[in-house]
Amino acid sequence: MSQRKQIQIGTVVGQSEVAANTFIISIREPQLVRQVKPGHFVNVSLPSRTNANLLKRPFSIYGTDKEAIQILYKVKGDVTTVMTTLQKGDEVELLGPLGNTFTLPKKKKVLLVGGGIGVAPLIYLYDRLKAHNEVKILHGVRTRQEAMVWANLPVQTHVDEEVGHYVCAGFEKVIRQHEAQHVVTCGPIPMMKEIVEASARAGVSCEVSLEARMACGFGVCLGCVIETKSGYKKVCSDGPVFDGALLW
Amino acid sequence: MSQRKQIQIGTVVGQSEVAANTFIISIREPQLVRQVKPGHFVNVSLPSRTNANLLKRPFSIYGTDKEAIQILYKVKGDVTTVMTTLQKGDEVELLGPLGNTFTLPKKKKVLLVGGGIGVAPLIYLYDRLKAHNEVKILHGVRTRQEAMVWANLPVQTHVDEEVGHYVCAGFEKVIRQHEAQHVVTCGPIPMMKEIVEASARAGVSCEVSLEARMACGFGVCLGCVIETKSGYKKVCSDGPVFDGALLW
Amino acid sequence: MVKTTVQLGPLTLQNPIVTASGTFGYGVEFADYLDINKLGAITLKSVTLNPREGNAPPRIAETPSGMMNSIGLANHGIDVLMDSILPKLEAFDRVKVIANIAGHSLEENVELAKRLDQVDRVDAIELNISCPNVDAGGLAFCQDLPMVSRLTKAVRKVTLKPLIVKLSASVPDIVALAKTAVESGADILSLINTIPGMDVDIAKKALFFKRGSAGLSGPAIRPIALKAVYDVAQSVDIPIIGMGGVASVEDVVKFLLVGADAVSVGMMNFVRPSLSGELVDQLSAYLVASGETLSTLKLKA
Amino acid sequence: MVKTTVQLGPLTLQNPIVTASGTFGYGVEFADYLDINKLGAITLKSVTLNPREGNAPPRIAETPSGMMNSIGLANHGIDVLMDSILPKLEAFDRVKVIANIAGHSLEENVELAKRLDQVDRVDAIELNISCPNVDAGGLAFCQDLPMVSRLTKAVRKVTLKPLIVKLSASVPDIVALAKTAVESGADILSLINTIPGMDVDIAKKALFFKRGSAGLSGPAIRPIALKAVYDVAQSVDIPIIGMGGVASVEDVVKFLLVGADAVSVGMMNFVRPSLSGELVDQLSAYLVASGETLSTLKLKA
Ligand SMILES: Cc1cc2nc3c(=O)[nH]c(=O)nc-3n(C[C@H](O)[C@H](O)[C@H](O)COP(=O)(O)OP(=O)(O)OC[C@H]3O[C@@H](n4cnc5c(N)ncnc54)[C@H](O)[C@@H]3O)c2cc1C
Ligand SMILES: Cc1cc2nc3c(=O)[nH]c(=O)nc-3n(C[C@H](O)[C@H](O)[C@H](O)COP(=O)(O)OP(=O)(O)OC[C@H]3O[C@@H](n4cnc5c(N)ncnc54)[C@H](O)[C@@H]3O)c2cc1C
Ligand SMILES: Cc1cc2nc3c(=O)[nH]c(=O)nc-3n(C[C@H](O)[C@H](O)[C@H](O)COP(=O)(O)O)c2cc1C
Ligand SMILES: Cc1cc2nc3c(=O)[nH]c(=O)nc-3n(C[C@H](O)[C@H](O)[C@H](O)COP(=O)(O)O)c2cc1C
Ligand code: FES
Ligand code: FES
Repeated sequence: MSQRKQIQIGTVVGQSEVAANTFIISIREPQLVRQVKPGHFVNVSLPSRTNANLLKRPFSIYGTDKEAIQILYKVKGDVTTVMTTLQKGDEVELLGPLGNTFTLPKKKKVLLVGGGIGVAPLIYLYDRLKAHNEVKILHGVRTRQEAMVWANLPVQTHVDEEVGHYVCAGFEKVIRQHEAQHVVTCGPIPMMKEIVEASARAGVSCEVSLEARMACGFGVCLGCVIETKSGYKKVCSDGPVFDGALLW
Repeated sequence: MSQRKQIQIGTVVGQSEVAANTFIISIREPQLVRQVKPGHFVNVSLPSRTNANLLKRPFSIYGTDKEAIQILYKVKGDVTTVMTTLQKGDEVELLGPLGNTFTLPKKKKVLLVGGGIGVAPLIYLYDRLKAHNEVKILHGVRTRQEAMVWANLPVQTHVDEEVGHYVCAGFEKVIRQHEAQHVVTCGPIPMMKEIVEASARAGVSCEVSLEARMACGFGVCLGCVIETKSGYKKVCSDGPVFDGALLW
Repeated sequence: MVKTTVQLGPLTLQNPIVTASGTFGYGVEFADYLDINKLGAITLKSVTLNPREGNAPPRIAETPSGMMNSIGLANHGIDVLMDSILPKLEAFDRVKVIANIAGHSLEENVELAKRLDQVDRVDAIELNISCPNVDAGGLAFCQDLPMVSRLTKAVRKVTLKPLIVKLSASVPDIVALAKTAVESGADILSLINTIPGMDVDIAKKALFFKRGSAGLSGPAIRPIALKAVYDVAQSVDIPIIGMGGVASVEDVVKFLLVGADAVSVGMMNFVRPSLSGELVDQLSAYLVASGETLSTLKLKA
Repeated sequence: MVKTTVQLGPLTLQNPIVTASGTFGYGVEFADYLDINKLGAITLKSVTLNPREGNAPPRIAETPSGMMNSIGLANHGIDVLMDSILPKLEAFDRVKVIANIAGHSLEENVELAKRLDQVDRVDAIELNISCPNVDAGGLAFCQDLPMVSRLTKAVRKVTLKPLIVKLSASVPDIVALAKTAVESGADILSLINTIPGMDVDIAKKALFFKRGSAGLSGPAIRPIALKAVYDVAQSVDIPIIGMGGVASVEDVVKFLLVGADAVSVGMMNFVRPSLSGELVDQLSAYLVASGETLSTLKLKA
């Protein structure tokens, strides 16, 4: 019988707080490292911690090194709160890689736009695009405390205290200014909608990465659907990456 | 307003495996240390660990030092399994001291008889009796792997592979042999019953420490009752220490 | 300070946090853990005319995010309650005291209500027709609407104190049950009582509880309780004390939003004895932070 | 090797481990996580005559030790099932395939059963009369005994395949419901479906699910499911597939002890996709270690 995919047990290698309530956790799981591509997510649970929260939690891949994956996460509720207490050596249950992946263009000017924690998958995407493309990253955050320090990355951070989330008013201008040929965005829905519509007006392709509440993460529960122009689609297996034009 | 009793947050100071599936955990909680007496138990829960197991778990005090209490515990199920993963610095929720306490005789020959993990409260009792009494401890275990090493303690260990638990056949003889004037026992019910009845025949007083499933631990849920000669009694607040003669 | 007073028909509470019958003893046992005088109301353990030993152990089982109990209304009887327990509560002048009665017959309940009607320290009477752990009365009452009607009317007749009828969700039609209680004279409804469930002792190859079934409570049943309160609130006009798995201030707000006027804390009193007091403060803080008041905490149309 | 074959009336399973409808897709999606051919049976997602989009999101909420869903029987319709999905299952020759039908009317169910009766790869038909997440049919069927009778008889008439009727515990009287299904021709009963519950979105001051209520499942409801299976097993003579919160081999044994002949795994398939396969092995190991057989796993009298 052939080797079957298993639930992986990863081991925490390290964790640090990088902004207000925002952490990077590094989890050793060599097999997963070999399989992941930008856009993929993993479904995480914490054995021996929160056993009343049964459902796994989806997180994008933020980065990889030789043997470990990194997740950039923000504390939201039960599981992410407990996640911050994980220490080196603790075990984490991982299901993945899950979902589809970002398009990987070549020789293009690419603009990546992350809102808040939505920047996570874009950093990993940047890593795989930078060799063959000219890539810029815009990161919108609500407050100064949420801003992150980006070493060696072409990130422009926008702090938008007033509006409540990073809305790219006049984003068409931004596209033209950067002469972008391809846009990728992940963040709050209103922001992504704005960017998809601006990209359409500017005539450039735009991919988005969506979130939804999930039970299974691999397409069987039908719980994570979002409405698209061609009916409900499953974020976990039809996405999380969608062509913006399909959505708005 | 006067100071009210609170749920205490203790901090794990250390933990070690002392026999098969048997651990001693040391938890720093100075206020509790000042209050506990032999026979008392504490109701324990593990915040940030098992949150589907809502009910606290009762454990006897096994010992104390200046600032910490010690618990000797055996892995039985959900919570004790997770308890073994606690590390130095982890927090533990403690409610206590709960329950009544052992009688503390003076100038007597005292025999303490523990079956399996039931030895835990007896070691603490020994500690408080030894200055003013002549005390011996018998410890019955099922298998050699469960036997513990008792440094500087007058413990006789009996290994009883066959019977399945330590039954003191002919315990009356043991009482006479030790010239015991007071007996205290904690362990499996059949063992305790045997010992209580033998003590009665030998005409010496006998106290037992009982276990029961508990919800509250302080007398309000009425969940932990056991049948006695004068009706149901609450193990948590009428006990856990009972005069053997009340039971059998 | 935000206003937290709630009016439950004839009963005024200083805030909507209540403790549930059977999970808070007689209040005084919790005095070490919180200032019980800051609560809206406490509900006493169910009382019967004669002392009851209750069911044979085991009486408690843990379940995922909940527990089951088969206490069987163990209590000291009405005399002890009136002579020895209620006087201890005189010291607490702000918290309201709800006496919960669980007679096995109509006559017993009437007698209990009559007796309690005489006691000043009792601010309201809760008629428990929904206990799943007894052979006579209890949940069986709840499943017999004409009986609910007779029972409520009979108790109503002998007391002028606010009358609460406590409902189970484990009935053919909780809305019909609620309406019957209202039409028969209840001032307030409280719901839900525990849900009948079972556990099995594998080693003994036997049902875990001697009576077979026992009552399930705690966070596990919260979604079922929220629905029950919502369904009842949509169809009756009297105040509701909602309960079932309340563990946090968010849970309190959820019950208020689906239509409860006050919210009762049950098994979580065992897990965190100080919880009900903390919820009083946290609810005030929530109202301040969110800019809501108790009367704006309604579902948007 | 211990014998694990079970006979569910006309249906023979190699072992009593089944997967529950709606929680195991069409089986093939789980092929990465386990050898689905080692299971007793898999139950396919409910099918309807026409494709159904299902309910508007959100469709999922987590609850303490459980989850709620409001999927609304989303599926591709019977044609796609027969033409594209069932053929993929041909490769698995040992696992039995249960097709679950959930028409909104008697006629639709009859039509579905007729179509499926023609398909060799379908080993049994499960009539879902207990889905709480649809406006027509679903749980409403379960609450109308004459309808249950007509429905079961009508479906019975058009198929010779083993007929399973899937029950809800959220009915006035599950024993009466079970008896009705048996008298009307069911070969096997399966229970329980999800329990109606609610959640609230505090920030939006709205019910969390667009339809208000949704179906609660998982370990949280296990005590309720065990009691339902026990109650039904005490009163009917046909085989029962028990389910509700199964998460471990101990849970499987508990369901078998209270009277189930096979046991179905539901939401825990999402939490641990390999679980059902592991339970097959663990059940064998349990039988060996305890010296029991499937037929001695009965409650002691
Ligand atoms: C494909 C995908 C990739 C993701 N990648 C990342 C990532 O890289 N980093 C990161 O920090 N987060 C990511 N998320 C979000 C992350 O999964 C949630 O923040 C996490 O599940 C919250 O878990 P919790 O137990 O802490 O919060 P909970 O206690 O479950 O919820 C906290 C609050 O958030 C709400 N909530 C929870 N889950 C969702 C949801 N799915 N949609 C909308 N509201 C929700 C709840 O109602 C509640 O108010 C991703 C989500 C998806 C679907
Ligand atoms: C007053 C008192 C003092 C105690 N002192 C100690 C001590 O010093 N050291 C120690 O190791 N243990 C002690 N115990 C027992 C301890 O509380 C249990 O072993 C513990 O609660 C098991 O928790 P768990 O989550 O690991 O097991 P669970 O998963 O809750 O249960 C494991 C198994 O044990 C059974 N079980 C659980 N609790 C009880 C119970 N109360 N009575 C009978 N069966 C039960 C369950 O059915 C199951 O089969 C004491 C108990 C009491 C009442
Ligand atoms: C141990 C225990 C004992 C209870 N005893 C009573 C009782 O005597 N009378 C009563 O009306 N309800 C009783 N209840 C039910 C609670 O008052 C409450 O309705 C139920 O537990 C649901 O709330 P919860 O989920 O917050 O516990 C009892 C509940 C528990 C857990
Ligand atoms: C997401 C989800 C979808 C479900 N869909 C169906 C369905 O289509 N048909 C059906 O008969 N039952 C459906 N069920 C109910 C399950 O088959 C099962 O009866 C119930 O979940 C109880 O089992 P559990 O507690 O193990 O999940 C669904 C359950 C869940 C969680
Ligand atoms: S999460 Fe289950 S289908 Fe997407
Ligand atoms: S554990 Fe609650 S009364 Fe003893």
